[in-house]
Amino acid sequence: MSATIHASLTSDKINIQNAYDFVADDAHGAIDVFVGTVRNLHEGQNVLGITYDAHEGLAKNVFTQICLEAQSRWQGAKIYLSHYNGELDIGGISIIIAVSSAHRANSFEACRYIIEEIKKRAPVWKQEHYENGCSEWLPGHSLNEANSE
Amino acid sequence: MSATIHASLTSDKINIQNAYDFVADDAHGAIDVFVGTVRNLHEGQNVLGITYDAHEGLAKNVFTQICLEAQSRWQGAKIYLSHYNGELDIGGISIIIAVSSAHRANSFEACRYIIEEIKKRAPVWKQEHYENGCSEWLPGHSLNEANSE
Amino acid sequence: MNEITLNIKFFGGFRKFGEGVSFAVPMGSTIAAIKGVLLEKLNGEALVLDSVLANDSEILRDDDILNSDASLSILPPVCGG
Amino acid sequence: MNEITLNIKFFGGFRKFGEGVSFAVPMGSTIAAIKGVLLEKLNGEALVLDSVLANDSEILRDDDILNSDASLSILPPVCGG
Repeated sequence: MSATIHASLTSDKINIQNAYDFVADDAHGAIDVFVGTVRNLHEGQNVLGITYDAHEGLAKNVFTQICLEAQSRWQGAKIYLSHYNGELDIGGISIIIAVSSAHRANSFEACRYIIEEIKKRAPVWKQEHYENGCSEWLPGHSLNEANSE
Repeated sequence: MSATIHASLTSDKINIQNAYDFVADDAHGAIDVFVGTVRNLHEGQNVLGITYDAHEGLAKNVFTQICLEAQSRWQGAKIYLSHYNGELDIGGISIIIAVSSAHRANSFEACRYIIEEIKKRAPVWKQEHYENGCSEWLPGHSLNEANSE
Repeated sequence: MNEITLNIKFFGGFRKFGEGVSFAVPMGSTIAAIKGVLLEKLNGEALVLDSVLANDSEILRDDDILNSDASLSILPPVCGG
Repeated sequence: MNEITLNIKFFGGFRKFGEGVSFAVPMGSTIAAIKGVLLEKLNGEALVLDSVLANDSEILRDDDILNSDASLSILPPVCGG
């Protein structure tokens, strides 16, 4: 039986076709692919690029955990998730999530679930580099919530 | 100013990268791509392939209309929509919809809106070819509803 | 009484009847009346009842009236995507 | 009193303090207490308060207790994707 989850942190350029090929399945009629890219503007500041930082081991665990959760909610889904680590220019792909399923509702919902959970739970950080020469680590979601669960 | 909508009916193989490249935009941080493919099973029958039929002129009008509706609801979205016309084997891509926007919620919602509206309104039909040698045009959504609006 | 000639193209489930059909109806016929003629020409094919007639740019309503020759299409329920 | 040695790696907003920091704490210290020491070592950096300590496989809770040397990471609020 072939793998139904691919979850990785990578410093290679993220490729859409690879994500598509992994989830394509003769029994699945629907594939939803979400791609996150580096924007040239953030809260009014011109951005030149972003440096991603990640806790590799934990990030991979969290990615896999989130994919497993999605598979248990949307049975049969095949999932490809790859998050970039390192420096990206404007337009660079920071994340790709591809989900295939028999019918479209599951693909859309599982794909959305995965990106929302990653934003909240994955140990990944970004530092924006601005036109004015400054750089800043962005605020985010505290993992402290784990303490109140 | 470059086009922000591509809407087509095609008999060429549909290519994901083309869709992605059309909607990619330095000001947009999110791209959602939906891909519909031919499944090997439908209501318990083994499917060998599908023949798509379409009213070309009307289909293109409806595609464009739906994309414009999406753009007016999710301002600034860039949209690529291509629907296949003709014969497809299992795994073949019947439709691709790519939507880019500044933030992810808009991409997901606009993409979903477009596929749902196409299913209801686009003058496209499909004939499934089964392992047992039979072929059947599938039932669908009557356009008669236009009379009651 | 003046007549107009209609060419009606077939799609999807109507393809079993060929590429299309031609017939004449009285000038001023409604789309509903034309569907009735089509129903008769196609041996009572029930699919006609769930279908709409369209020209090359829009779907016609049952109470629309035709006063001149026209090339139309009969569109069965759709299932694209 | 026995002490244990902690190596704490920095990520994201903590990178301005370097790669990490090493210090000793009493054996049996809680994670909350260790955060307190870290806060002091980092000159009261408020980011510590919104951050969590983790080992290589999971996030540690404030009431978890450490009884031996450990390599940990301090994880500021996340913003991946």
